[in-house]
Amino acid sequence: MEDRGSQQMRNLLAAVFLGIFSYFLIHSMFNFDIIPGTSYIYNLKGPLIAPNMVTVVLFDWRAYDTLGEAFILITAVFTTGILFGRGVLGGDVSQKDTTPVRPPTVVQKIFSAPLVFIIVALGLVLTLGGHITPGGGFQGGSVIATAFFLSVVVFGFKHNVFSISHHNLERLEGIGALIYLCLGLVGLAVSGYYLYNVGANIYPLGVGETLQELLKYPDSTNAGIIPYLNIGIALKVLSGFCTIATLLMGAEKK
Amino acid sequence: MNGADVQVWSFVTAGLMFIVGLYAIVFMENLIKKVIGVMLIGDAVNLVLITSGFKPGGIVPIIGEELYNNASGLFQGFADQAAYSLPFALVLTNIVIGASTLAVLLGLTIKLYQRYNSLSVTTIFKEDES
Amino acid sequence: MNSELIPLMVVFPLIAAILLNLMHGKQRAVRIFGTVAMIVVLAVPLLTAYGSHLFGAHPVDDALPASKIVIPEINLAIEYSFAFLQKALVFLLAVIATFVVVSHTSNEKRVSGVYLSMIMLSIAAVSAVVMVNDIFNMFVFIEIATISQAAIVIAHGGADAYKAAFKYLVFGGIAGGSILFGIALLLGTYGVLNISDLHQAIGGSVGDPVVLTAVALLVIGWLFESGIFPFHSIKSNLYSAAKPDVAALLQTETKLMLVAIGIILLRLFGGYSNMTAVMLGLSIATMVFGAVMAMMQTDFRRLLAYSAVSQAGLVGVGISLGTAAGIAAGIFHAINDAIAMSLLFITVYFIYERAKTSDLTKLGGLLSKAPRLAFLQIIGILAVSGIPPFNAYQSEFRIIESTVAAGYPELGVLVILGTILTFVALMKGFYLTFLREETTVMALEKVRISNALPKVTLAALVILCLACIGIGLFPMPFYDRIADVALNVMVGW
Amino acid sequence: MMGVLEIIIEFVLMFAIIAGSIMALVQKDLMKMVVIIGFQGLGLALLYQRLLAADVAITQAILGSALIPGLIAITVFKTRRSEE
Repeated sequence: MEDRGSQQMRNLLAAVFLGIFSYFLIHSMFNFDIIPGTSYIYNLKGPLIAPNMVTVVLFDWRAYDTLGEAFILITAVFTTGILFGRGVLGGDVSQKDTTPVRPPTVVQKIFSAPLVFIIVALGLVLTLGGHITPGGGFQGGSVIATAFFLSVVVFGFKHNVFSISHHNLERLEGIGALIYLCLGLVGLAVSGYYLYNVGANIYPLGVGETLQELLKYPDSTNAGIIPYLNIGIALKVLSGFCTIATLLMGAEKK
Repeated sequence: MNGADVQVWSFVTAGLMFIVGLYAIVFMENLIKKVIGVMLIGDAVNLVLITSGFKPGGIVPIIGEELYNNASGLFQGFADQAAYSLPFALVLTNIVIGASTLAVLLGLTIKLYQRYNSLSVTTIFKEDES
Repeated sequence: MNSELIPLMVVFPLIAAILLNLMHGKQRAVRIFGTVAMIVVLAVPLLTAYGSHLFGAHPVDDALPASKIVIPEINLAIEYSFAFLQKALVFLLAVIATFVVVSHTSNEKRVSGVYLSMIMLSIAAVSAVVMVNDIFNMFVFIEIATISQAAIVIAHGGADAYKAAFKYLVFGGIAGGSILFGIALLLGTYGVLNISDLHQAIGGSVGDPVVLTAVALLVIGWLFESGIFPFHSIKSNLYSAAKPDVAALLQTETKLMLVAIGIILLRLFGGYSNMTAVMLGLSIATMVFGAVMAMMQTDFRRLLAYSAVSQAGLVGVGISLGTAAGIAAGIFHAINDAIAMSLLFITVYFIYERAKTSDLTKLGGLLSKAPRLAFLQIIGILAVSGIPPFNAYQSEFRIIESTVAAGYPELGVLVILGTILTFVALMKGFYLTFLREETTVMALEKVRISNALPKVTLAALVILCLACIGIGLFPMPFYDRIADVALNVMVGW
Repeated sequence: MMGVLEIIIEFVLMFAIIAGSIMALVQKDLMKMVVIIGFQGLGLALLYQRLLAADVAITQAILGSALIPGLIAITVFKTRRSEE
């Protein structure tokens, strides 16, 4: 009885605090004035690198934030893995695959396989053209992950269109992250700054001509290493979401 | 009514969403709804950032051929028209962060359900209310 | 002044994390690579020159027309700065992490590559938060730290771990959302993300309602990351659900985050006295609550967890006093207390590994079986409780001194009271484990606790003990340099 | 300048987002909740598009209306469908 009383008391207190907090939050939202600040300078100089400003900010001006964000996804994937038994202390616990395997109906077969291919093609376009049109590594990767989702739902994990194993998904993720990390290290090695955009070389920092040509994406824009970083991110996002989805699907239902 | 009004009310929408999310986390009984509350908080913050990058009457921050060719040196004309790109980039980062947290929380929900056969907070967190 | 090795302190652990995960399952490879990686992690902060690093080589720019920005020059790149304080904190983290990694690779029969890679990720994240000079980058790495800490606890398994991790992540969601909301408000109002630039733009005047809301939101984030009052039970649940050796790492990380984010808050809004008052009040509450809760526990791990939270409150008191002496004393106490608390957690880890329990009603009579362990633990208890000649005495004394100097002598009394409560709680644990007669449960289960500690654990304990005594006897060379840093934090307001 | 119709679209979207999040939270049937969350995510994506953030709108459209509801749906499927 006393327990319920204290519970109600706590809820009341929480409600009062929430009310006061909401008042101040909404009040400040009405008074919020914006000044452009750094964004203005990014817009002023960004077109020197590539046409899509958001991609330029993500992969050049603030590429290091994007690295951190990639690692959040990796951390989440590892954590979900640990949750379902991979790498817990005292040896791995393997899970039975309990996904119900239903043979797909004819309609599903006819419609889903081409749809999967179209979605994958869209993902590739979004990834590779990320620095010119809206899109980029995240978008492309998650579009392809959606296609994977669809094919797993229709055909089951064993017989899905991609026919890729857990182990290879993991490797793919590692490769995506290592592409990003190592391109950053190249910048550190030749110019002394981590994640320097070696291919574009907008602050001439003693980068050799050959290296610059090598790392420059063959394209009329001056994007440098941005498309390669996009590809790395796409691989990582794709395999990250696929791994999480398969892990959650593989959980036992009680 | 004009574009500036849209901006103000969009901020208010974001503030309301933040509060709805907080309410869900504090008062909802079901674990999955608490997780949804976390997601709503993330979305609310995204909306704040997007709206603070919005420029009434501006253009999408992708430079077209005409503006590119007309510029000499720096891209003054483009920068005066374009929406602000930095908050948009931050939002892209936050969306993936939100999705990752959500995935881990959903996994934990499944695990806790397997253990307690319930999604109710009072059942699961009964003994460590101290 | 570009210092090239700074990014390696974050990037190398990240690379190691990826590789360790790929190696998972190959026992020998994981053991060897884990050890080698820890040596590199230990060496990099020692080899790095002081300075700052601009990611992507983007310089400072002044091309903005005055209507677009409130300050004349802005930093375009993400900036990391590295000086004595950062070096001390990163190295301390590396040392504690080395003990955890080596005790895992040498004591466990089956090593887990994923587990080690999570430890690497959390080292990288916390090192980044310590060095960062950019407020959005701070947010990103805080999120990595939150998820990876939850993962380390989940790896321990069991319903308690899952519940603690769930709570931690849900409240971490609120805290992360608040921090980013605050960042969004600051970015909209001032247009910059670099902390030095923001400091210059805010310029000591916090009057705008929008900025006040931003302050409140960022303080909520700080409270969560450092386990101060409304969130104290979440952190202590997390520590007690983890294995005790990892709990040593987790509490070190918490204290470093407390110091790092606290200093950032002070640099941004230090002139705003209501903020420091709130921080101070909540820190005091945490210290007293934590100590009282520790007294009431019947499990040694939970007891230590609440003591660690209480000590974090004490560090918070020093930081949020807002005077140069207070900040210096707070940072110094964070370092000392991380060392002494880790010593205690590692002794409890040993008891827990052998007895398979840390329940104080079951333990007993270990003094005759493990006298060396008892001796090491009593040193840890004396050090944590601030008894001379150990290290925490030096810093607690300075915290009390600075509360008096700041004009709150009654706070000094509360600090002393909290310290006494902590001492009593820890001595209760020590008495029940070592001094009283062997309980029937222990006798029945025939627990074999021999005097032979594993070499690695013993070495770790001895090194930590020596550090406690060494800093306790010769604090000045260390403290003076921290005091310089604290003076720099104060510049400008 | 924007026309009146376009501004009305934006206000309708904002209202729909708030209403959607509240409706999702009061549903007893969790599967219905998932569907509403998906539509709310799509509404957010459209609002982002109206606020000139094309890149973010694409991401939100994919994650908010396909991947995240998918993950929540899996969780609901693995646990229980109705709230107790």
